[in-house]
Formats: sequence, C-alpha cells, structure tokens
Amino acid sequence: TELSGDQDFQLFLQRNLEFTRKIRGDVAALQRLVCDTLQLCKEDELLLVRQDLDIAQAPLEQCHRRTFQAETCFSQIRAGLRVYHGSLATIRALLPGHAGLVDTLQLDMANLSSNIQQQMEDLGLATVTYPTENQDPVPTFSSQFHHQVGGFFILANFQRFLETAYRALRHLASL
Amino acid sequence: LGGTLGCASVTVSPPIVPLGSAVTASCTVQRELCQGLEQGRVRISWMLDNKPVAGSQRQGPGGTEVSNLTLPRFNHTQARLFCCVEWNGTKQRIGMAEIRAGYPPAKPLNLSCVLNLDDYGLTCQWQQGTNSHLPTSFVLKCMGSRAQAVTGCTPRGGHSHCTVPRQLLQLYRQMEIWVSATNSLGTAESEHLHIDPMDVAKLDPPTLQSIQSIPFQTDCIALAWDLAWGTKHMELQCELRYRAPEDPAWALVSGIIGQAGTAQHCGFLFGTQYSFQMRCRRSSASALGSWSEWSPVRNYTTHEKAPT
Amino acid sequence: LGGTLGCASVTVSPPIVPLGSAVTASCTVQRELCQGLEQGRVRISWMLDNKPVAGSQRQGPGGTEVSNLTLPRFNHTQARLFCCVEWNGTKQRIGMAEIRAGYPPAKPLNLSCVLNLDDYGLTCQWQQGTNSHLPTSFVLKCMGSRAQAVTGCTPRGGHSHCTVPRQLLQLYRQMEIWVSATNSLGTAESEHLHIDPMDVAKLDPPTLQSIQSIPFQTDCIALAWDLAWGTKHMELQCELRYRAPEDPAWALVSGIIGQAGTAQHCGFLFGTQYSFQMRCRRSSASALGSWSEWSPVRNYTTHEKAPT
Repeated sequence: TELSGDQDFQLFLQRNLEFTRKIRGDVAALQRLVCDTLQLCKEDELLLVRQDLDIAQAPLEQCHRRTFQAETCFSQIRAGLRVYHGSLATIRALLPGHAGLVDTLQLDMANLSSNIQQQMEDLGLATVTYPTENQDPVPTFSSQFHHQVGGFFILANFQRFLETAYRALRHLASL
Repeated sequence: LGGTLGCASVTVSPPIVPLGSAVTASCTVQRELCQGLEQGRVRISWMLDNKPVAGSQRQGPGGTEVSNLTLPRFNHTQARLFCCVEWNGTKQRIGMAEIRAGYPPAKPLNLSCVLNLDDYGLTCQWQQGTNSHLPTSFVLKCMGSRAQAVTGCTPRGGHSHCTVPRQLLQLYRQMEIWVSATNSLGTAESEHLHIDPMDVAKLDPPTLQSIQSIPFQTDCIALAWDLAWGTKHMELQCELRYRAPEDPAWALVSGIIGQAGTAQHCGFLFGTQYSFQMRCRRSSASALGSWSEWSPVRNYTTHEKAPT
Repeated sequence: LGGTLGCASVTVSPPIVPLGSAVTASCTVQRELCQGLEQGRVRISWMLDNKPVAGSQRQGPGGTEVSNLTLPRFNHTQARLFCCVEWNGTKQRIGMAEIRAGYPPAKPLNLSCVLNLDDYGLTCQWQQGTNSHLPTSFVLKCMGSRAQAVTGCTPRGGHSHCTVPRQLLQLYRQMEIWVSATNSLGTAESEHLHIDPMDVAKLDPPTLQSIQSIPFQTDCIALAWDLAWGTKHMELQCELRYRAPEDPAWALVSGIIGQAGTAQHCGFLFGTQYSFQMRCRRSSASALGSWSEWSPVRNYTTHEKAPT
C-alpha cells in the first residue's frame, strides 16, 4: 500500500512520534526510580543473573531497516505493547509508591496501540483486536533480588523496543 | 375540611408546556370521599395561584363531578392551579397541580476545552444560552473516532464546565466532543468539536536560564532556557520578545525551536538594559493549539561598546 | 538446574542492626549453579549500594567459594549489599541483601486517656518519642486489676491514638493502661496509668436553665441547671463563674452539688448585667478526672434596687 504522502497518515505519524517520545520518557523515569531505590543501574553488571530470568521480549524484526514491512511492523508493535503492558505488573509490585506512574504508562500504551489499530483500519490493513483484560500470567521470581533484576530488564527491553518502534515511525514519516 | 385524600384529583396535561401555549386541566371531585361535602350541590371553581379562573363543570362517571379548564395562553414560567369547592359559604382549595412553562433548551455555545498537562484531564466549558426557565441538565459527551462508547462528564451544581478524566480520553487521536442540554421540552446540542486532546494542551511557559553578550559580536546576545516539565517530548515552537525600558513596543523573534534550548540574536544597543520574555506552543498543534503564558521577565544589560 | 538460582546466596546477620554497629555478611557462590561461571577462578567482591567494599574470600564446603565481609560501623539507616563476581572482565552483581539500621523504640510519652460517655469508648493518645528509623509498631495495652487477659487497641496507619471499645473495659475499677512500642531492636513501654476509666470520663457541660433575682434579698440570685445527658447517675461537683462586662476576671463559686439542680448566691450589684457559666466533674474522680467544658454563657440582669 502506498503510505507516504497521505496527509492523514503524516498527521498520524507526527502525533504518535510525540506519543512514543512521551512513553519513552515515562519508561526512563521508571528506570531512574529502579536505579535510585533498588541500586540497579547498569545493565552490564546484571548479565550473569539475567541468563536464567525468563524476561519477556517482543520481536520487532519487521521494523528493522533491512526487513522493513510496514503492516507487519505495525502488528508487531501492537503485539509488543500488549506484552509489556502485562509485564508492567511486575514493576508496579516493585515500586508500590509509584503505581500512578505505571497506571499512566499503561493507559498511554493502550492508547498508542488503538491509535495504530485505527490507522491500520483507515489504510484498509488487517488488524487484531485484543481483549481489554490482559490474561497473561504475571511472572514469579525465586527471590526478591531476582524479582528486582527482572523488573530492571523488563524496563531495559521495553526501552529498546520503543527505540526501534520510534525509528520505524520516523522512517515512515520520512518517506 | 376533613380528609380530602382522593376527594379531588387534579390533572394537567402536559404539566410542562411551552411558554404561551394552551394548558388544559381537569378536576374530578368524588363527593362521597369528601368528608363534609355530603349535602348540597358541588360547585367546582379554580384558582391560578391567587387569581380565580373559570372552568366548565359536568357530571362525571360514578356520581363524580368533573370540571375542565383551558388556559389559552399560559405565560407564567411556574404557577399552581388549585381546584376549589364551595363549603359553608367559603371557597375550599381541595386539589392542586403545578404547571411549569418555558422553552426547549437553547443550543449551548462557545464550547472550548483545555488539556491540563499535570493530570491529563480535559476541562471543557461552554455558555448555556438563553434561559429555558425549566430544569435543564447538561452533559459533556466525548467519543473516540471509532464511535466506541460515548463517555464524558457532568458539570456539578449548575456549573458550565466539567473535566473528563484521563482514563476516558484517547490521546493523539481525533475525538468528537459536544455538549447536550435536555429539559422536558426537548434536547439541544452544541457544535461538535473534532480535536485531538493534545491539540488543546495548556503549556506552562519556559524558564529563561541565562542571557550573555557574545564578546566578539558586541551587538549580539545568546540566551538559554529550560522547557516546562512534562513537555520534553514535544516539538515546541517558541517566541522571544524583548524591549528596553523606554521602548514603546516589544520586539518579537519567532520561529525559535523549543528543544534547541539556546538561541542567538543580534541588533542590540550597547550598555542598555533589556527585558526578555519567552513563550511556546506545540508545533504540530492545529489552529486551536494555544500559546503558553509569557515566561517571567528576565532583565539583562548588554555590555559597553568596545573602545575602537 | 542451570542459572544463578542459588548460584549465590547472601546472608547478613542480623539484617537489622543498631545504627553505627558492625555488620557481618557472607556470600556463598556455588559455581556449578552459575551459568557461565564454569571456567576460571571465582573472584567475589562486594558493593554497598554503589560503593565497593572489601571482603575476605575462602573455599567453602562442597566446592563453594565463600566471602565474608565486616562493616565495622554501619551508619546508613538503609542500604543494599551486593555480592559480585568477575565475569568476562565485568563485575556482575549476583546476590543482594538489604540492611537496615536504627535504634530500639523510644519510650512513648505523655500517655493520656478520655472516656467518651456516648459510647463509653476509652480513647488514649501519646507521643512516639525520637524516630527509631525502623518500622515500629505501637499497641495500647489495658489490664484489669486481677491481671486477667490484657486487652487494648492498635492505632491505625501511624496514628498515635486509638480507642478501647466498651466491651474490653472494666468500669468503676482500677485498670492498668500503657503503650508498648516494638521494632526489631527491642521494645519500650510508656508510663503505666492506674485509672478507673470513669475517672477520665469527659463530661458534657451542664445547661443553665434559669436565673432569677430573689425578691426580698435583692442582692441574691437563684439559678437552676440541667446536667448533661448520661451523667444523671453521677455525683457531680460543679463550679459557677460570673462577671459583669467591665469586670476583668471571673468570680468563682465552687463546691456546688451537681445533682441539686439549683443554687443561690448573693453579693450581686443591682441593675447589672452578669454573664454566667457552669462546669462539673465527678466528685469521686481522682486528680486525673477532668472538668467538663464551661457551659454556654447565659446573661442575666439583676433588677434595680428596691426604693427605700
């Protein structure tokens, strides 16, 4: 489908580029909180522990420049937002005093996903409608330390996911 | 007059009418239920608040007496219609119905909304339009572009504004927002706004952090600023204004990129104190997007001209 | 079972220590449970939050490596101690224990109680004393004179007051009441109050019903009052105070028997307006027994002097 140049599509991209920047800012705020309160700040100090933590990862290969495919990329972004929406329950448990920030983040993620879905439908692309409630089980950890390191990596992976999604949207906006 | 429960029943249909239109009422008196009215003819009469009005009386079913009344042009906004009977030489009020009159609600006007960036609540306000004289309820309605559920908010106690909480909004996407006014005589809707809530975000002003003269180009200055909290992720377009105390008007510099954080400008007099202020708005905001307030004033005196 | 599940276990004993005292910790690394640590020597190091601290490493049982660490004077109220190992040239945090330090609880001070005569609940309040920096729980304890079961109440959410319900009280009998504060480093108790809950009953003030001049002794007045609801069965001792507007201080009449309901008092000026107030307390109440508030003011003007 010929996407570039469509005025509505450009407006969608401009808006949701800013929205993604907002979400990245909120994730960075949570990462700072994990660093300040749990003293977990540097990823390269936790690689050994990570090896046996089952941390959610969301594939985005269709959004990478070499294999870029807009429709699948959009679907992968939505699927990833859903995975991380569920994983944030782990963060809420780690930072009980900051549930408000986690709630706002989950609201924004749900909005971004429905914005993408509606734009895909406007472009006549096939979309998936997820049930509102998230059934994925919240992961359990064998120790408090593992729970904290798990939370650290959920945010680190989510931040990388958002950077890739942001670059894909920016790539589309530049076409 | 002893127990008049059921002795007389007054009906007005409809009880709420457009101002100036006709009102018909009927009063049915069931003599045997009116303690004290057993003897003599039942003569029914009417009082509109305290003014007698004439009705026409006839026999009704089951030995009841019925009086019908028509008020051709009812131009009170509110009145009480009493059904009376003669008793011991006095006029007894034995039944009552309230009549209200007014207009269908006026179309709410000048609907405008502002998104508060602290809690992302969308506060909308409107003008109610001419008074309908009738109890009128207002509801702000909000619909996402896929016409899913209609959400919104209800103003408290007669206010003409209310706030839609973040959970009911869809950010960065066109929403349809309007006000609906309803009373017994009808419903009216305001214009429908089609806006992305972010377009009406109310920005706090930037803060001018430092202003310095750039040494080798003596008539230029460099200034640095911080953007308001919660706007770091936005593309902002800013304006600078400055003037010397004796200048009548502000000089304006527009098209400044907010995210840059610094800018240079030349053409200043030497050894002169200038006042500076800055404001910003979202570059992508539509015409509706409003400017932030001007930042607090920051004064700076350019240095003296270098001796040639 | 691959991975660091059990690869490293950190113990601090005890995990909560008096501020400034020594802390000893040990980290046991079971190499075969640490995915990726199979080759090379295991070199254990420590980080207190983000500061490296030195431990001493030795071989432990079953091929484990153990590092012990002593922090001579731990003066943080809260810190995280990380056990680390070298891996691919980087320092890996593989275990953590949280250390808290503070003081035993301070003795709760100024314990005072009031019995509410509406529901006969005994509400006690106290001051917590200096901060112990540790989670500290407070419990109000109440014991009847025969040292049967100890009852009481627990303040909600960090408050310094709570109410013992009627069912747990023994009225008209000496009870022992105190506050106990407990945290990981110890327990402290407030002074013990030995009171009959009735002694600290908070009375509502009486109500002055009528005040009249007694005709033949023109400088005397008679006044009548009602006692507060729920105090009719009590022997009350009351006080009256009065003054004319220009008087600097109140005149006080004490030793009035509450149950009497009326009293007389002389020495008033003629034709003068006086303000009257009354308050009562239980005659049998000990020193702790508190007066009710003063009743609402009641004004009365004595009549003019009779013409001689």
